[in-house]
Parts: sequence; C-alpha cells; structure tokens
Amino acid sequence: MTASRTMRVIALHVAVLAALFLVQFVLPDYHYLAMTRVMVLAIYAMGYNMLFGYTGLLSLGHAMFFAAGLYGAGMTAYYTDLGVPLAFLIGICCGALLSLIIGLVALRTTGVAFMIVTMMFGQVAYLTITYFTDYTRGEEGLTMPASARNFDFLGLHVDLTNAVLRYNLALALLAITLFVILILVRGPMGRVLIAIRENEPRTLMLGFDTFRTKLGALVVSGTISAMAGAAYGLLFAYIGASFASIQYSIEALLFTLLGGAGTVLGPLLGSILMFYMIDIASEYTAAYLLVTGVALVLLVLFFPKGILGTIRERWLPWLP
Amino acid sequence: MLEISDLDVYHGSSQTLKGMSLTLGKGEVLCLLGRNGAGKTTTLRAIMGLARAQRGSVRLDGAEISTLPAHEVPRRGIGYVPQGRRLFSELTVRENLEIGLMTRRSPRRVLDEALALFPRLQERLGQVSGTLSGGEQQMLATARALCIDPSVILLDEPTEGLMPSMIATIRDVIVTLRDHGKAIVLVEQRVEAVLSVADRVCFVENGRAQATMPVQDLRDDPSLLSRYVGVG
Amino acid sequence: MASVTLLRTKGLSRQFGGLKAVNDVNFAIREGEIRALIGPNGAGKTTFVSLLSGRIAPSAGSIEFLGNDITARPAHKRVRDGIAYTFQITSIYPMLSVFDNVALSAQSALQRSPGAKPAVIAAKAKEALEHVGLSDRLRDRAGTMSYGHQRLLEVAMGLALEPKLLILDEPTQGLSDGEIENFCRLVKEISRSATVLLIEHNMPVVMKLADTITVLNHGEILAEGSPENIRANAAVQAAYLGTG
Amino acid sequence: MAFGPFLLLATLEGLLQAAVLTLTALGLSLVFGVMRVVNVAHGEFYMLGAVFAWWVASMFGMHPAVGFFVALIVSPIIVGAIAFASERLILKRLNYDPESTIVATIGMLYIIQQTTLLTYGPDARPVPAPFYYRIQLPWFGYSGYNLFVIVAAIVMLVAVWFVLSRTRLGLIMRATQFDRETAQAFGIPIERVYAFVFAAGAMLAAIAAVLIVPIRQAHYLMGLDPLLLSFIVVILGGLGSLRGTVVAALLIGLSDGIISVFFSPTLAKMISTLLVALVLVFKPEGLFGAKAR
Amino acid sequence: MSDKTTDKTKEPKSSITRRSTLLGMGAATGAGIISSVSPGFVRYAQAQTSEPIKLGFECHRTGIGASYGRWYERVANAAVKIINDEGGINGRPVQLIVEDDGTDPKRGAEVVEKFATQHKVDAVFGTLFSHVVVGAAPRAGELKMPYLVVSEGTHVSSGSLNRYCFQPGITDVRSQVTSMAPWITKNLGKKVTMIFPDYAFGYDHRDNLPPAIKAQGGQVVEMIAVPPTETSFTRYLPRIPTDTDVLYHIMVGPAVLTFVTELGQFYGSQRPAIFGFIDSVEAVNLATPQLGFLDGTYFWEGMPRYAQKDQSQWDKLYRAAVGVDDNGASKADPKDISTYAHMYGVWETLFTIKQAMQSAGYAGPKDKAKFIEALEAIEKFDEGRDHPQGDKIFNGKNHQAYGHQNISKVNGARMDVVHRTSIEDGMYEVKADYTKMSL
Repeated sequence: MTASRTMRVIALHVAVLAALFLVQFVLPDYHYLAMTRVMVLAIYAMGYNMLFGYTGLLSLGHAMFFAAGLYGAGMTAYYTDLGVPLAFLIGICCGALLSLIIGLVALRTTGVAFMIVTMMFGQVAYLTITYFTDYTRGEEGLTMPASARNFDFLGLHVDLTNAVLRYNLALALLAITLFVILILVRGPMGRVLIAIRENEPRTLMLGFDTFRTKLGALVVSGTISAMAGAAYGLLFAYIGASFASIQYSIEALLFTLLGGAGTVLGPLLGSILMFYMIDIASEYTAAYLLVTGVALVLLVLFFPKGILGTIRERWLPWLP
Repeated sequence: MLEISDLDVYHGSSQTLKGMSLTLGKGEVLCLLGRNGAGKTTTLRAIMGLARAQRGSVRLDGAEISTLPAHEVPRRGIGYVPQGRRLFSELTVRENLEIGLMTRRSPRRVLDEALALFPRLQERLGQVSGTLSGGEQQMLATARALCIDPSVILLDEPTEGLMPSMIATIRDVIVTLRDHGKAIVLVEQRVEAVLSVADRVCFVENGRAQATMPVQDLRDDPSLLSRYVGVG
Repeated sequence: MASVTLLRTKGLSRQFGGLKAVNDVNFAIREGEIRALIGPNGAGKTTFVSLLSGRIAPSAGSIEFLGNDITARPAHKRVRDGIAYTFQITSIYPMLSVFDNVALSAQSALQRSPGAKPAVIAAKAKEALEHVGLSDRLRDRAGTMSYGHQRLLEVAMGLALEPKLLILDEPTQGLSDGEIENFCRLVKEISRSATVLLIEHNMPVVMKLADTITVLNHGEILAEGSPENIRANAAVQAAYLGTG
Repeated sequence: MAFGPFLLLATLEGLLQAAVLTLTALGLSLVFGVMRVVNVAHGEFYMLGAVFAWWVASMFGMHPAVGFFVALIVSPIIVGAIAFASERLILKRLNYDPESTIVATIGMLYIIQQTTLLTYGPDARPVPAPFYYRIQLPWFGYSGYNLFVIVAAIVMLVAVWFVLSRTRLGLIMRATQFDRETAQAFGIPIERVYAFVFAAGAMLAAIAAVLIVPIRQAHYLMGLDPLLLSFIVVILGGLGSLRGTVVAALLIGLSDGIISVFFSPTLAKMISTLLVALVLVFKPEGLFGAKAR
Repeated sequence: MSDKTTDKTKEPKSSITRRSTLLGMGAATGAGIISSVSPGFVRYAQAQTSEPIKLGFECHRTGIGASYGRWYERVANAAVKIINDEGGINGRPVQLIVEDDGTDPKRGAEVVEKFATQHKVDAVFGTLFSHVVVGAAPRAGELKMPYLVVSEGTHVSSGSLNRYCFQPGITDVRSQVTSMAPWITKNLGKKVTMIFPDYAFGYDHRDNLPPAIKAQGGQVVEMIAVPPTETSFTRYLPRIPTDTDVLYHIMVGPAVLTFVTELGQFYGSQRPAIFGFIDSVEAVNLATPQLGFLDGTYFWEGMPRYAQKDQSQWDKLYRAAVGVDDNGASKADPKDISTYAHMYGVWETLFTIKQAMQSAGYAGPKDKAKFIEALEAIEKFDEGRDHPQGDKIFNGKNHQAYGHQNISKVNGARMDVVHRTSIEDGMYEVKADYTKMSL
C-alpha cells in the first residue's frame, strides 16, 4: 500500500516536471520568460510553504530571506571576482545564517506575535538595505555586470543571457527543491512538522524537541527562499530593495494560500496562477494589486485550504 | 418554570451532553451533583446559550430559549454566576454591578436589594473587583447576577475555594433568595452544603440526568451518594 | 514485585502568584506498581503531574528519575527518558489518521536508536493500536472517532512511546461503563511492562486498579496507602466528600 | 541652529507626530484589545480618512474652514461605515480567528488601497488648512495649524477616555474586552459591540488623517507608514492599554524627531523597529502595559 | 506539424544556444497549438505583421511617479497623433502600447520583457525615475530592445548602461548643474546648502553640484539627504547652517508640497536665497496659499511652465497639442497642473525615434541595429515643432542630448525666466562610449 502510494507520488511529480520541461518548446516568447520567472518565484513560495504550510508558522517577513539570497549572491557577483557559482552558494549561506538567527529569536513567540515579529524583522532587513545605500544602491538597486552574465563552470561556458539556459536552470533548481521538500515532508521530519502544526503541546509531550524542529523548519524554509533569491538575482541580473518589502513577503503567503498550504505542489500552482492573474489584470487596470487583495480575502473566507488542499481533502488523500 | 429536555451538546467532536433533561419549578432549589466532566457546567452553559445545543429544547415559562442569541437569554430573566466567578476583574465593584443592571434596565431598587444582601460590597463599590478577597468576589458575582432581577438563578460551584465562614454566608444567601421566590439551579461538590438548601438533587453522569430525587431521600440514605457519584 | 524506586520527588513545590498549588511534596513511586493519585478539585493533582512531566517548572524541590536528577530537564527529554503523559483533555491530532497519530509516538520512541526504518515505526505503531483494539481503524481520521475511541488512541500513543512511567490523567472521564471495563483490563496489561501513575475520580476504577493510593489536598499529601486504608481514612473522607 | 531652539523645534514636531500617532494607534489598540484582532488594514482607514477629507473639502468651495470642519465630521463617518461593513462581511465570518483575520485584513489593505487608486487616482492632493497662521519665533517659524492639531488630538483623547471610562458604552466595551463570554451572559450583544469597535477604531484613524491632511497630502499609499508606527506604539505600550499607547506614542514621537537629527532617519527607524521586535519577543506585555492576564 | 514538433524537441538538447533559430518556428506553431486549444491565449499569440510600428511606453501610472506618468502619457499620445496624422513612420502608423511599471524597478524590468517578448515592440521609451531605469535597462540590453528614457539621470550619459539605452529628449543632471552653477554663485551666493532625496536621482545632484559650485569659487557647506519615503521634513531644516547663502533643493514624489510648505513655515520671510529644481513643485499649483513664501525664489525649468513674453511659436503649438494652457495647467481643468518642465522630453524623444527610423529606413525588428546606429549618428537637433524646448547637441557616443536650461523666478503665482543657459555652459568631457559595445 505504502509502496504504491510512493510510486504514485513520484510519478505525479516527475510528470509535473516533465510537463514543465516540455512546455518550453511551445511557449511563446513572453510566456517562456514569464515561466522562468514564475519557477524561481515558486521555489521561494515552496520554501515559504515549509514553514507556513507544514509547520503552521505564518511568517510575514519571508522576503528578508529571499533578499538575503538575492543580495548575498548579487553583491558578491557585483563587487568580487569570486564567480557566479560561488556567489550563488554565498547567497544561500546568507539565507541559512539569517534564518538561523531570526529563528533563534522569533521562535520564542507563537501565533500572532510570531507574525508581527517576523514582519518587523522583515522591515528591519528592508531598512538595512536602504540604509547601506552606498553599497546596495537602495531602491534603485544594482545591475549585474557583464562578468556575472558569462562565466565558465567546470569547463562549460555558461551564458546567463541565454533564455533557454535560464529556463532550464530554473527548472533544474525547481526540480531539486521539489524533491528535497518531498523527501523531507514524507520522511520523519515532515511528520513531526505536521504534528507541530496540528498540536504543538502534544508533540512536545511525545518527546520531540519542538523548538529545534521548528528552528530546523525555519532554516530549511529560509534557505530555500534564499536560494530562490540568489537564483533570481543572478538569472535576471538585477537586485533591488523592493524585493525585501513587506509586499514581497505577502506574495509568498498568497501563492501558498492559493495553491494550497501544506501541499508540495501547491506553491508552484499558486505562483503560476497568481502571476497570470496579476499579469492579465494589469492589462486592464493600473490597480492590478486589487487582484491580490480580493484573492486573499476570498481564499481565507471560502477556500482556506487552497486549490490542492481542497482537492486532497475531497478526492486525492494521497497527495503529499 | 424552566424545562430542559433531551439536550445534546458537542464540544468539538466529543459529546458533553447526551439527552440531558431537567425541570425546575418556581421557587425551587435544584442541585446538580456529579463528578468532574459529567456535564453539570455544560448544562448551565447550554441554558445560557453559551454552549449551543444540537438537539433538544430549553423552555422558560413555556417559551423556547435555546434558539435565542446568547445575549438575549439573560434578558429573559436568567441570572448566571459562572464557575470561577468570572468577574470583570479590572472593573470596579460598581461597574460590575452596573453591567448587571444594564441587562434588563433594572430599576435602582434591585441594586439596593442586592447590596442589602451583601453589605460588605456596599463599602467597596469603588474598589477594583480583582483585588477583592475570594469570598467578596463570590458575593459580587452573585450580586451581579441578582442585578438583572432574575426569576431563575444558575449558580456554578459558588463555594469553591472559600473558607468555611464564607461558605455559610453563601448558603444563607441562597436560602434568602429561595425565600424571595427565585428558582435556583445549583452546581455543588460539597454534599453537606447541598443537603441544607436544596429541594431536589439531580445526579448527573455522562452527559445526562441519571436520577433526580427529593433531597430528603439523600438525607435518609447517604449510600445513594456513593452509588451515583462513585465516591467511597 | 521489585521495589526499585522509579521516581522520587523531594520538597517539590510550585506557586502561582500567592497560591501554593503544590507544596513541599515528597513522593516516590516503585517500579511496576499502579499508583492512583486522587484528591478534590483544585488539590493540585494536575499541577503535580505537570511538574513530573516537565510541562511546568517547579518553584522549589527536586525530581529524581531512575536515580538521576531530572528537575531541570526539558519535557521532551523526559519523554525520551521514559516518562509519558496522556492529557486530561483528549489531546490527539484530529486531522491526522489514527495510524499517523501513533506512528508519531513510535517515531519518538525510536529517536533513542536513530536511523530507524519507516517499517519499524509502522510495526510498532500497529502493535500499540492492536493493544488498545483500534487496529481496524488505521486510516480513519482521528478526529472523526467517538470520544471513547479517542481516549483509547491517546493511551495507544502513550504505549507506543514505550514508557517506563505512564501518567494517565483522568483517563476514564467521559467513557461509558463498558468502555471503562475494557480500559481497566488495558491498564492491568500495561502495568506488566510499565509503571502507571493514574489520576482518577472514578473511585471504583481506583479501588480496582491501584496498588497504592496517594491523596492530595491543598497541594500537600494528605494520605498514602492501600485502597483499604484510604477508604477507611477519616481525613480523606472529610477532604474528599466534604462531610467532615 | 543652537541647541535650545533646536530642541524646541524637535519637541514641537515630536508632539505633532505623537498627537496623530496616538489617535491612530489608539484605534488599532482598541480593536486589538476588545476583539483580539490585529487589523493590518488600519493604515488604509487612515488613508481613506484623508482621501474623503479631500473629497469633502473640494466639494465645499467656499472658505477652507467650512470644508475642513465638514470633512472632520463626514469623513470619519464614511470610513466608519466602510469598516463596519467589512467587519460584518469578512471578520465576523472568520469568527475572529487571530491568524485568519490577519490574512483577511492584509487582503482588505490591498482592496481599499487599490480601489482608491482606481477612483481617486495616484496623485497626492492637498487639502487647504482651515486657517493659515504662522507663529514667528526668534529662531524659526512654526505653523499655528500644527498647534491646533496637537490641541485637537488632546481633546479627542480626552473624549475617548471619557467614553471608555465614564459611559455605559465604554463599560460595555471594557466588559467585552475582559471576558467575552461572561459579557454575553449579561446580555451584551458582543457581535454588535465588535462591529461598533471595529468601526470606531477606523474612525479614530480617519480623524487623525483629517487633522493631518492639511499638513501632508492625501495619497493612496500614505497608509503604510502610520500602520507600522502604530504597530510599534501599540506593542511598546502594551496591547490594548490606553495609557500605554499614549505614553508610547509620546516616546516614539519625541524620540523620532530628536534621534533622526543626530542619526540618519533610516537608521533611527531600523533601530526602533528592531527594538520593538525584541520587546515583543522578550517582554510581550509591552514596556508600559500590565502583565498579560 | 507533429514532425516539426519532434524536430524541436531534439534540437535544444543538442544545443541550447540554437534557440534563436527555433524561436520563429516555435512561436508560430506554439501559438497555433495554444490558440486552437485555449482561446484565452489568442491575444498573446498574434503573429507579427508588417502593419504598425509598435512603441512601448513604460509608464509610471502608479506609485510615487504617478503624476509624471499621467502627463507623460498625455504627451506621448499627442505626439503619436501628430506623427500618424502626417503618415506615420516610413509609411507605417505608430501604435502606442502602454504598460504601467508602478514606479518600481522590478516591475520595470518585467515590463521591458513584456514589451520585447509579448507585444514585440520596436522600441521602448518614456521611463523617468532613475531607479526604474537602472532596473530595466539591463534587460533592455539583453533583449536587444532600444530603450529611450526621459529621466535626466546621469546613468545613460555616464556610460553605466548599455548600447541600447538613449536619452535624446532631455539633458542630464550633470550638464544641467554644470550650466547653472555659475549663475547661482554669481547671483545668489557662494555658500550653498543642498537638500536632496537619498536615492539615485538625488545622487546625481549630490555628486555633480559640489564640483560645479567649487569650480566657480563657491562651496557646498552642508548636504542633507532625505529618505525618499519621508513625509515630513521640518526636522531636517535645523541642519541648514545659518550662514547659508543659497538653499538648493530638489524633491520628488507625493510629499513635495509638504516639503515646500514646511520650508516656508520654517523660514517665513527671513530666508536665504532659494534655488530649487522644479521637481520640488512639479505638478503643484503655485497658487496654493502655503506656497506664497516661494515668491522671489528661483527654479530650474527644462521648459518654462508659464508661457513667456517671448514665447516661441513651437511652444505655442506644443501647448495646444497636449492641451495645456498658458499657466501650464490642463485646458480641461485649470487646477490640474502639468509636469511641464519635464514632459517635453517625451515629445522630443518620439520625434527623435521617427527621425532615426526614417534615416535608417527602418522596416522591422531586423533593422534594430540600423536604428541604433542612426540614433548614434545624430549630432544635433534644431529648435522647431519636433524640438519645442530648443536646439540641442546630441552625443552619439554617450547617447545623451545637451540643451539649454532655464532659470525662472517666482513672481506672485507665476514664474518668469530670468536666465537661459547656453548649450556650451553645460558641456563636460564625455568619457563614455557605447559605440564600442557590440550590437
């Protein structure tokens, strides 16, 4: 029974990735680029989902982890000659370190206090970026130099201005993230995370160190989000303070809520749908963020489980 | 005057009342006995509309009240002294009483009558209620319920955590209220306190009324107690 | 029965503001016994076991478990040491399946031997469910079961932890007579592999199960002894029945 | 500028900031205190107050004072009505669950802000002050209207205090705040109280906005700053504490003016936000509030 | 069709860089597949035709640049109308496609992508705010999309962008500042205090004003940076040294009016000479009572808001075309003040695009390189209908135009030009050379 379930789960995810691989041959130019962007954003949302969906901790400051990756990687590529691969790694490490520090402090709170504390830390991160304007160029941001667009890696020449390469790099990162999350949430750690979400005092009294588990979840979540940030900065050659704004934290929440919190594929689905909803709305009105607002209210009122969450509840109980 | 029939109440997915039925006559003191979690407090909360009944009815003088919004129930004349007193502890004694008075726009004399029962409160009207002693708090909680000029009073463990002299006071008050013609539902753990004031006792077990009898029966045969409550 | 002391408290106290919920309690429980803890409402029973399980920290005093001082040990580590606690109010994972509920416990027990295979966890979980008679409900969502079954599930979660000391806080509350019967048999069975500390109001259950009864009143130990002794103790009658 | 006059100016500015902040934060605190709802859309009610003030003022073309004082009445009423409706339509349905209401109010934030953008437009628009009077001090000049705002805020504050502590309405609100269920058992219709409180909180923000809009301008993005500052004030002052809110607003208002002259304003904001986050983690009852019950 | 599809699935595996050759086929068949399956995507999939020339206008419709965006859009429409009435460009009509960037650099970059890949425009123009330009320009370069900004910023002229970025419609800040510094030091005073926004746009002033003043024997005594999100400014004012001769201010965004008002309240009538960039009151009605104190102060204006006595026929014509009266306000609503000092740049940029496309014989995206080279070949613009602000020199190497600047004095509720700089006043040594970059 369990084995067939596992097969079904793996088959589903491989199918999704294969579909993403195959659509690149039919996507029109604009959507090709848009999907590249959406996949990176989906990684960000998937990282967010680790914390919100699986552990039940609602953070309103996740953009700081995305920004940690973005700036960690971007500033390294901009100011040093360490090379893009190393910059990417440094970006991820920045996110891991930041999430560890934030976690040690913020996880002392729960519920609403956790939401507000993370929001405040997020705001501090944003202000920090604007404060060090001399280095970060604040709101204006930095554009990656040519040296960060072309590099040699393991004897291969990589040209990041190449759209095909970018799409497939994003897809590869998405695939890695997808399977890392799949393994984590279907494994023992995932079970404990869900247990914390459902009933934290009980989980503590079952002998689990809930603080450490939550910290672990936050670090994994922050690191994945940072990876998305690092990838975003390097692939699209621009880093700027607006990526650290509260609105960006809320986007992760929105993607996750829409697709289905606590489902592996939910954030991906949510990112795609939301991106296109906003994209289409922006052709008709300058107030395209209205879509965001309406979506949030409708979701929380009528579909608190999101699309995949509802599907799982009604039809596919095996969906991870 | 108060008639409860076949009440089902769920708390989350577990059922706390399973077909609870009770009647209370005018000027009668009915005491609910039973171990923790048997459903005594839930019964009172269901009467007040604070716990929603999935099935069954609560009638006051023949009128259905279980479907009313919770804030309408006290306005029909049911005063409630909750377990643990639940005073508005940062409000003064006077303000606590005023909330009682507001409920049915009771005339001033109701307050005077209530204070006459508890002269100690009279002296402490301006004091913040959270700073009162336990006994005084119980007095206030009772007086607050009296301020709505109720015809039925629900008292949930009024003597819990009080010292003996205070228990006596509370008992005297209950007797006085009974003499004033108020109908009372009393939830008590202390059998001794019950025996002296109650007209009837009702043993509650597993969310329903197990047995109801005149208090005289219990006085005559204390072994009923161990049979129904399972102590000893 | 072996008379090794499993757990011992010395001068254990806990205050909430001015209230002494637990006051200078010296308590010991031997390995293998079934101990009942009784007392009127507000006597401090739940506070006391919360101190034992580490959910709250004592104001003074110490706790020893198997000869080690565990006073400062966090709750989750005590569980790993072998002190399992089942909640007074049913505390399961209502949205998860029955199996997952117990598998969490089994997984926790296996933390002591890391690298356990999922299959081992599953086997242990199923074994515990079998013990309480719920093995036909593996896939049910726990929250949809009857209250009685949820209590059983709670016990199964305690069992799967493979505890040395199992603390049951009012386990029969809300159970029907038939279920209580069944439950008593279960506790007897459990006591063969673990020591049981039982907080209970249902006196027939206590009398039937307990080897020793400890009576708590106003946060202090009022009496301790065999069921017969306690039944005859006038002070207990006074405190508990209010007939003094 | 010499230190003395400079301190005077900073104090005046700080008082102005504190005056507006107190009113705004009080609304947030009231809603949290009574309903346990963290209203992230609070800043948008502030913004709406300013926008409606512009709308009213531009309809009354005669003397600016007429438009202003009409706006002072009309704008909060409209904002209160909008808040009332959104409470009924959204928050009530969520049963005031703390986490869901945060998400919902974030949604409301965008809906209000973007609807304003659609209708009112993206421009910042000025509202004329009811009077223009400049007080010339030996070292610098100061707007008489600013002083009026400070006084008006104090009057409002006293009014709020009076309602809360001396009227039946205030008693009902406080009773609901302390024990929702027992309040119900004494005939208090808590749902109506909640809707009223939510509207009243929004109205306080709107009043603050009407007062400030002749100094700043009405702009659809003006809500975010007061929201963050109000959060800071409410957390420092202790959630749901009136006195704490006033003290914290004064502290933030005065210190912000002074600190940001010696340091960069961004740094000042950074440090204060960080400190507040730490206060929330390590002393959740706030610096001035009572211990949580 | 299935044959083609298998073809395509193979090729990218062997060589991902061959994508460009696939693009046409892929897009065409892809569009066919998608549009036959889902009608909603049809509008994305319009095949390229040889009909109109599409110009993408990246507009600050929302966000802090909104009041500029609205007027820029109005000017762009007016200019396009004239171009189309006169037969379009190379016989093809011009189609204007507007996308809002929210005055946000991230969105700005996305908008450029959208123009390039979805709308498939021939060129993008119109961005004002520097941080958006800096965010979007690299994407324009990588997508090989001509990107003509109207921003004043020095990012184009300093060579920090790429070959596809131009600024032909408006002079950069460095040149503006350089040309005006002599007048300021000579007429207003030598000790200058500057107040500027603490981000990109302000930095152009911060970096260029002090050397320009110094070259005239003056001195910048204090530089006060104000965060762009600031809503109240009084607290910054005490930092102005009392011995300041000239207060030089430049503010942007929704809080500009507050800034000027608070400055007025602070100083009253006893004030130093004040010289500001019109940005501080752009789109703001000077008749607002709080602004009375500005009477007698000076402003830089790219193009004078109030019709001057010696108004040129071109200014008259331009005003009429965009629907602006002699006070710089909308003809439809005298309270609606335009961003007159800047928005001519959009007009001139559009006519520059026309000029370059015509001289390049531009027929479609394949001629983009020719278009770029034609732009770079321009050396000057003559004053006229197409360039109503005045004649300009264009430097093909750093892609920047250099023109005259106006210094206006506030007289009551209007402004009169008191000095017009020569083009030479604003020339500086240009080091950047985009033509060395590959196309």
